[in-house]
Amino acid sequence: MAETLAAPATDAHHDDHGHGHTITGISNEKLAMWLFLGSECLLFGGLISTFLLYRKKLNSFPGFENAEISKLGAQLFDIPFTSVSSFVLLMSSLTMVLAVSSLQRRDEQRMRIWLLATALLGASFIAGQIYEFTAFVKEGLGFTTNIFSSAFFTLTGFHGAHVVIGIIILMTMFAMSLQGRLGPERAEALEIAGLYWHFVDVVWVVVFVVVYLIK
Amino acid sequence: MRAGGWRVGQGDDKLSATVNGRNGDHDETRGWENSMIGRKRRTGALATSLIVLAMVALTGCGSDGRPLTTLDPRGQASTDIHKLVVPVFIVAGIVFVFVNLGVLFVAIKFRRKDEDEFPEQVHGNTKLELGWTILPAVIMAGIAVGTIATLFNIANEPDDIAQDFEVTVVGQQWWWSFEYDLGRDGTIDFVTASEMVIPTGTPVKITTTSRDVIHSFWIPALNGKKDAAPGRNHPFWLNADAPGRYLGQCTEFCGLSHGYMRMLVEARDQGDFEAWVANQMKPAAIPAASDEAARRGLEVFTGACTSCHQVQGVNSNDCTPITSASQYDVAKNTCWVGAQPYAGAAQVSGYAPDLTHLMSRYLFVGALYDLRGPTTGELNRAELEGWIRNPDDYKPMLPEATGDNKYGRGMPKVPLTEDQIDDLVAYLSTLK
Amino acid sequence: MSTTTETTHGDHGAAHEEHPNRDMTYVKVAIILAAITGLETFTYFESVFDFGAALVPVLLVCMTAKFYLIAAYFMHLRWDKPVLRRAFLTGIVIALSVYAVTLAAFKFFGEGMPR
Amino acid sequence: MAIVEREPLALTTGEPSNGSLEPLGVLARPSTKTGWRSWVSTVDHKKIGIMYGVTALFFFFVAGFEATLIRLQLAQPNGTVLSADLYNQVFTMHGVTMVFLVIMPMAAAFANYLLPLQVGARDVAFPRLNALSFWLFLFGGVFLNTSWVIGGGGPDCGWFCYAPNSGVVFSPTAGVDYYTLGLLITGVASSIGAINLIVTVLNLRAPGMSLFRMPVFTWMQLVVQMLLLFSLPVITVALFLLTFDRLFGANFFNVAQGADPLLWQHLFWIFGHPEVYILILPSFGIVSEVIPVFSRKPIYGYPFMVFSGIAIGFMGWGVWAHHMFASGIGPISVAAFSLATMFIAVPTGVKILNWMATMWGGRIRFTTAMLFAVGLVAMFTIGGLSGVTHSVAPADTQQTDTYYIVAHFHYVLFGGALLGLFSGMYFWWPKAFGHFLDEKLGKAHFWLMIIGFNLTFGPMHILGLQGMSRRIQTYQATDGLTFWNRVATFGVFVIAAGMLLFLYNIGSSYRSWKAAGRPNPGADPWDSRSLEWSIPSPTPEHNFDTIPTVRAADDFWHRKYGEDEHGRAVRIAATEDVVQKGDATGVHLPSPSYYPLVLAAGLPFIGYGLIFNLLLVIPGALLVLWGVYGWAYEPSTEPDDHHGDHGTAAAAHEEETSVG
Ligand code: HEA
Ligand code: HEA
Ligand code: HEC
Ligand code: CUA
Ligand SMILES: [Cu+2]
Repeated sequence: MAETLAAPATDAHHDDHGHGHTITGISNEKLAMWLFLGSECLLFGGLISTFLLYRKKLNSFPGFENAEISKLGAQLFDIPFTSVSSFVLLMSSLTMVLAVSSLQRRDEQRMRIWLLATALLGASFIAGQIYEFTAFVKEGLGFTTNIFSSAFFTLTGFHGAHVVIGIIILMTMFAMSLQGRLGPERAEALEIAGLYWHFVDVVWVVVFVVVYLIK
Repeated sequence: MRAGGWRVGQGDDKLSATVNGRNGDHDETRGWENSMIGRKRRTGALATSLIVLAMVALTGCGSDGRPLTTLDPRGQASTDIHKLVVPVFIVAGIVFVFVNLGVLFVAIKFRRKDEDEFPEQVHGNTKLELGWTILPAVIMAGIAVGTIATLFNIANEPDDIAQDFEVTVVGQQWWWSFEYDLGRDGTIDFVTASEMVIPTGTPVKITTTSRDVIHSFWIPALNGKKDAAPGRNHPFWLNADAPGRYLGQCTEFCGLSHGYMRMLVEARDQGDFEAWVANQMKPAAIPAASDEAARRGLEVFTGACTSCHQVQGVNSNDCTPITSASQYDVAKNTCWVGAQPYAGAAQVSGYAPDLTHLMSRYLFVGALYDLRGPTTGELNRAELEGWIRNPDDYKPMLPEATGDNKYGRGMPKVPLTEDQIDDLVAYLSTLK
Repeated sequence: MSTTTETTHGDHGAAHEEHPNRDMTYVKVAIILAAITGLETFTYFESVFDFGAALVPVLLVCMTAKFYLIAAYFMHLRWDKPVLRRAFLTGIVIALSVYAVTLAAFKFFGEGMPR
Repeated sequence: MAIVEREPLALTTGEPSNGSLEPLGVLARPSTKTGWRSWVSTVDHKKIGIMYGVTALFFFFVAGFEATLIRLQLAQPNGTVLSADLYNQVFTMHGVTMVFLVIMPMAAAFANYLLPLQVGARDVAFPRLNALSFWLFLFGGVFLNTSWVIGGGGPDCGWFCYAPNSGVVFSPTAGVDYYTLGLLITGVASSIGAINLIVTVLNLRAPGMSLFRMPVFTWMQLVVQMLLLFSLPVITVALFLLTFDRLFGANFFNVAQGADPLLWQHLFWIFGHPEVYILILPSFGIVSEVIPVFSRKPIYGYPFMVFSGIAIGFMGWGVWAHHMFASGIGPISVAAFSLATMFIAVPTGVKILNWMATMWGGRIRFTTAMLFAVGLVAMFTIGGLSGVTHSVAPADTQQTDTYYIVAHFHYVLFGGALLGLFSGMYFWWPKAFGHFLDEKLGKAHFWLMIIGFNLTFGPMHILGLQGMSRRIQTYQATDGLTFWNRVATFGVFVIAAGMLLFLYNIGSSYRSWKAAGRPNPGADPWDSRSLEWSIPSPTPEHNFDTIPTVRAADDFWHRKYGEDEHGRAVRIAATEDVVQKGDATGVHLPSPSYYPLVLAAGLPFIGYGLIFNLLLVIPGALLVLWGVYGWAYEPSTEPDDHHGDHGTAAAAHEEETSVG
C-alpha cells in the first residue's frame, strides 16, 4: 500500500476546545442562527424597501399631495414617543447581553434577573407599539387606508411579531432556568437566543431612522 | 362560428383583391398583397444567415400564412431588432454545433473498449480553461456592444416622429382601445377599438397603459412588446414601412380571455390616413327618418347598450344618452381615460369599445372576428348578430358580477328579441 | 450595573477564562448607543438646530454606527469566528445591493418619481 | 487500515442525559425499524431523502398529466379539451408543481441522501428539523393541490402570478390564496432545509475533508442552499404582501391607490432568477459526479468547476430584471440587466466545456446514468444558448411571452435539471436500494425521453418565433401554427411512454432482484470516487462504521488507485479491502420523533382557516403548539438508546433554538 495512504492524517485537527465540537469549531446551533439572521436581512430589506417606495409614491400620487392625505402619512408620527420606545428596545439589548454574560460566569440568579428585565423592556416596547397603532387608527390611518399605511403596518407589524416571538423565547428560557434546565453548560443556548434578540433590535435601529426620522 | 373564409390571417390568393377605402374616393391599392398577411416573404431578407434559413426552411417558408411571425420585420424597429438577432442566432448556432458535435465525437471516440485499461489521469489545464473562460466572455462582449446600440436606438424616439398626433394604447380585459390625441395637446380627440390606424413612413408616438391588469402590446411585424400596466405610462413608438395590416396579440397573461385579446395595426398612405382621421372626427349621424329599422335600432341601442358603449353624437359626456349632437364636446369628455391626467386605474373595465365608427373596422371583438369582409368590405352580418345574441359563444368573459366576482368584465348577454337584434344591426351598420 | 463585574468574576475565577468578563465593555457600548440615539432624536427638533442637507447623511451614519456596535459587541461578532460574520454580511450585502437596485429601477433616488 | 477512527464527540449543548426527562404526550416513540411508523417518525436523512424522492416523482406525474392536458388542448386550433378558465388553472399548476413540487424536492432528495455521506457525517446537523422540512413540503404540496377539489379551482395567475391580475378583484376564487399560502408553507420547508444543509456541510465534514476536497455535488448543493437561504425571504415578502391584499384588504397592489404593479415583478424575480439556478445547479453537481466515474478520469479542472458554480450563484443575483425587459422599467435598467445576463454564459460555458474535457481521453462506459449525464450536456446547451438570445434585450422584446421562451425554459429545466436528476437516480439507485435499475430498460427510457423531449419542445422554438404567445388557451387555424403544435403534442406521448417504462423498470428491477436471491451490488458497483461508495449498499443506518479521515479530493478513489509514471491509474488496493463493512453496532443515532409531523400538519389547517373560516385556525395552531412543545420536551435521543461507544458529530444535538 502506498506510503501516503498509511500515513496519519495530519490535517485531521481535533480542536475540541471551546464550544466547538465540529470541524469549524462553531456549534451547529450558532451557525444556524447566524445563517437565519442573514436570511432575515433579505426579509426586512424587502419590507423596508416596499415601505420606502410607497411612502414616496403616495407623496407624488395625483390628488394625494393635499394636506388631508399627508396628514394620514408620516405627519402622524410622534417622534419623541417613538424615541423613547427605541431607547427601551436598545437597553433591552444591554440587559440581554448582561444575562448571557452572567450565565457564562455561572451566576444564574443574576442571569434570571437580566432575562426578566429584557423581556419586560421588550414587552414595554410592544405596549408602546400597540399604543401607537391604536392612535393611528383613531386618526383614520388604518391598515387598509392607503399604500403608505399598508406598508407601514406591515413593516412594523413584522418587527413587532419578531419581538413577541423573542419575548416568548426569553420567557421559555426563564422558565427553563427556574426548572434548573438552563445551567451554565447551556450558556450558548442563551447566547443564541440573545443573537436573535439583538438582531430584532438592530432591525429597529434601521427602522427608526429610515421610517421615522428620514422624511 | 369562426368561419375560415372570413379570417384575416388567411393566406389565400383570393384575398389579394383590392379593398376599397371606406370613403370611396381613395382607391387603395394597398390591399392584401401589401399586407404582411399573405404576402410573399421578402426575398433576401433572411439570406444573411444559413442557420436562420435552415430554421425558416424547417418552419415551412417565412411568414406565409403566419400573421404573427417575428421573422419578417416590416417596420424600422423590428428591422433593427432583426438585424441584431440574426448574428446572435448565428453565434448561438455555431456554439450549438460545436458543443453537440463535440459531445458526439467524444462519445464515439472515447468509448471504453477494454475493461482494464486506464486513461491518463488529467486533472485540468489552467491555461486551457482560462482560454475557454475568456473566449465566451469576448464573444459576449461583442454581442453586448450591438445590443446596447440597438437598445438605445429603439428606446429613443426617432427624430422624424409624427408631430401632429399621438396615440394612447389602453389595454383592458380583453380588448384594446386606441385614444388619438391630434395635435399632441393632451386631449383625446377620438377613440377606436381593436384596430389602430397609422400613416406609413412616419414613426408614431405611442403610450401604453391599462385600466385593469397588465397587458402587453405586441405587433410582431413592427416592433417588440411593451407592457401596458395600470398606473403607468410606457413610451413606445411604431412605424410601418409600407401600407398593410399587421396583426398583434396581447402577450402578458391578463386573465380569462388573454388568448383572445388581439389587435390590428393598419398602416395607410398619408393621404388615406388623413381621410380616415377626418372621418373619425365626425360624430355619428342620427339615421334618417326613412331608415325605420335603424331608427328602431337606435332606440334599442340607447336603451340597452349605451350604459357601456359610446357613440359620439348619441351619448353625452358623462356617458348617458343625449338628445342632440350639440351637447357633444370631445374636449370635455370625462368618460375617457387620458382626457385628464391619468389618476390610477379604475381597476375594472367599466368601459366598452367606442362604436362611433364601428363600420370603419374590419375586425371586432378583440380583433378575433371579421366584422366586414376583408376583400369586399361587406358586413359580416352573421358574426355581428351572433355576437349580440350571445357574446359568450365568441369569447369567454365574466360580464356578470356574481358572488366573489364583484365586478363584471366583458359584454353581457342582453335579452333581446330577434327583431330587436335585426334592428340593432341595421343601426350599427349606419355607423360608418 | 457596574458591580456585576466584580462579584461574578470573583466568584468563579479562572475556571472560565474562555468567557472573559466584558460587562464593562457592554455598558460602555450601551452608553454610546444611547448617546447616538439622543443625537438622532435631536435631529427631529429642527427648530433647535437645522441640519439642512446634512440631515440624511448624519442619520445614516448614526444608524450604521449603532448597527455596527450592536453586531460587533452585543452579538460578539468581534470575537467570534469569521464564518459567522461572513454569513451575516452576505445577507446584508445582498439585501443592500439588490434592494438598492430595485429602488433605483423605480427611480426612487433623485427628485420626483414619474409614474 | 488507513481509516482513522474519529473520536466520539460529546453533545455540544449539554442536554442532560441522566434520563430524568420523560417524553411527554401521547406520541410515544416507535421502536420499530420498519413499517409505516418507522417512516412517519423517521429522522434518518436517508429515509427522508427517499421520501422526498418518492413524493417528487408522484408530483411529476401529476404535473406531467397537466402538461398532457395542455398539449391535448393545443393539438389543434380552437381546441375544446379545456375551457379557457380551466386551461389557465392547468398551466399555472403545471408550472408551480414542476418547479416547487418536482425539481426542488427531487434535488432535495439527493441533497438529503448524499450530503452527509459525501462529507462523511452520520446525519444532517438537525435531524428533526430535517423531518420537519419534509413534512412541511409534503403538506404544502398537498394543500396546493387540494385547490382543485376544495374552493373553486386552482390558482389561475400563471406561475409568477403577476399583480394585479392575481388580486382578489381579478382572481376572485380562492385559487391564488392556495398559491400564496401553499408556497409560504413550502418556502418555510426549504428555508429550514437550507440552514440545515449548510450547517451540515460546513460543520460536519469528516476530519481532513477541507472545503476544496468536497465532491462537486456537495459544492453545488452548498451554493444552492445559500441561494435558497437568501432568496426565499424575498418571495416570502411578496407572498405576504399579496396575501394581505387578498385577505385583509391591504393596498400593496391596488393601483387605484397609487400602488405600482411592478413591485411584485421585482420581488418575484429577485427570488425567481436565483430560483432557476437553484433548479439547475444540483443537476450540474450530479453530472459532475457521474461523468468522471464513467470516464474513469477525475473531474477536469475541479477548481474551475467549483468557482464557476459559485460565480453562477453570485451572478444569479444581478440579473432578475431580464424577465422584465418589456415591462417598462426604462432603457437604462434594461441595458444593465441585459449586460449582466449575458455574462452568465461565461461560467456556465466553463462547466460545459470542462465536462467535455473530462470525457476527452477517457474510457467512457455508457451506462444509463452516463447517457442521461451526456444528454444534459448536449440539451442544456441548447437551452442555454436560447437563453443568450433572450439576454439580448431588444431581441427579447420579440421573444418574451412566446413559445420561444417556453422552449428555452423546458430545454434548461427538462433537458438540464430533469435529465440530471434521472442520471442521479440511475447512478445512486444501488446505493439507496441495494439493487440496480435494469440497464436495458433504462437505456430505452433514456432514448424515449430524449426523442420525446426534442419532439415536444424543439418545435416550440419555431412556434415562438412564428409568433405563438404563451398562456393562450387556443390559437386560430389561420395563424399557421397547427403543424408544429401537432408535433409537440405527439412528443409528449413519447415522453409519457418513457416515464411509464421508468415506472415499470422500478418494479421489474426489484422483482427480478428478489427472484435472483437479492444479490448485493457491493459497496462500489461503478468503481466510483466519493465517500458514499466506501460504505455498503444499501447504506447502513449509521452510514459509516468509522468516520473516515480524508486526505485528498476523491479520497476513496485514491485508496483504490495510485498513478504510474505515465499518469495512468494503477490499482493499489482491492475495492473490498478499502470499503467499510457496515457492521458497527451500538452507534449512537438520533431517535425518531412524531413531532415534526405534528407541527407540520398544523399549517394546512391554518391555511384553510385563512381561506374559509378563521375557526379552522384554532386546531391548526393547537397542532403547531403541540408539535413545538412536544418537540422541545422530547430529548432528541432516547436516554436508553445511548450506547456511547461511537459518538457522532452531529446526530445527537438538541436543537434548543427550535423552540422559537
Ligand atoms: C434551469 C433553469 C434555467 C437556467 C439554467 C437558465 C439559464 C439562462 N437563462 Fe433562463 N429561464 C428559465 C430557466 C432557466 N434559465 C425559466 C424557467 C424562464 C422563464 C420564466 C417564465 O417566464 O416563466 C427563463 C427565462 C429567461 C429569460 C427571460 C425571457 C423572457 O421571459 O423574456 C432570459 C432573458 O435573458 C433568460 C436567460 C437565461 C440565460 C442567459 C441563461 C444562462 O445561464 C445560460 C448559460 C448557458 C449557455 C450559454 C450554454 C453553455 C455555454 C457555452 C457552451 C459557452 C459558449 C457560449 C457562448 C459564447 C454564447 N432566461
Ligand atoms: C421542471 C419543469 C417542467 C417540466 C419537466 C415540464 C414538462 C412539460 N411541460 Fe412545462 N412548464 C413549466 C415547467 C416544466 N414543464 C413551467 C415553469 C411552465 C410555465 C407555466 C406558466 O406559464 O405559468 C410550463 C409551461 C408549459 C407550457 C406552456 C403553457 C402555456 O404557456 O400556455 C407547455 C405547453 O406545451 C408545457 C408543456 C410541458 C410538457 C408537454 C412537459 C412534459 O415534459 C411532461 C412529461 C411528463 C409526463 C407526460 C408525465 C409522466 C407520464 C405519465 C403520467 C404517464 C401517463 C401519461 C398520460 C396520462 C398522458 N409546459
Ligand atoms: C355591460 C357592458 C356592455 C353592454 C350593456 C353591451 N356591451 Fe357591447 N361590449 C362590451 C364590452 C366589454 C365589449 C368588448 C368585448 C371584447 O372584445 O372583449 C363589447 C364589444 C361590443 C362590440 C364589438 C366592438 C369591437 O370593436 O370590438 C359590439 C359591436 C358591441 N359590443 C355591441 C353591443 C350592443 C349592440 C349592445 C346592446 C345590445 C351591447 N354591445 C351591450 C360591453 C357591453
Ligand atoms: Cu391582455 Cu393578455
Ligand atoms: Cu432568469
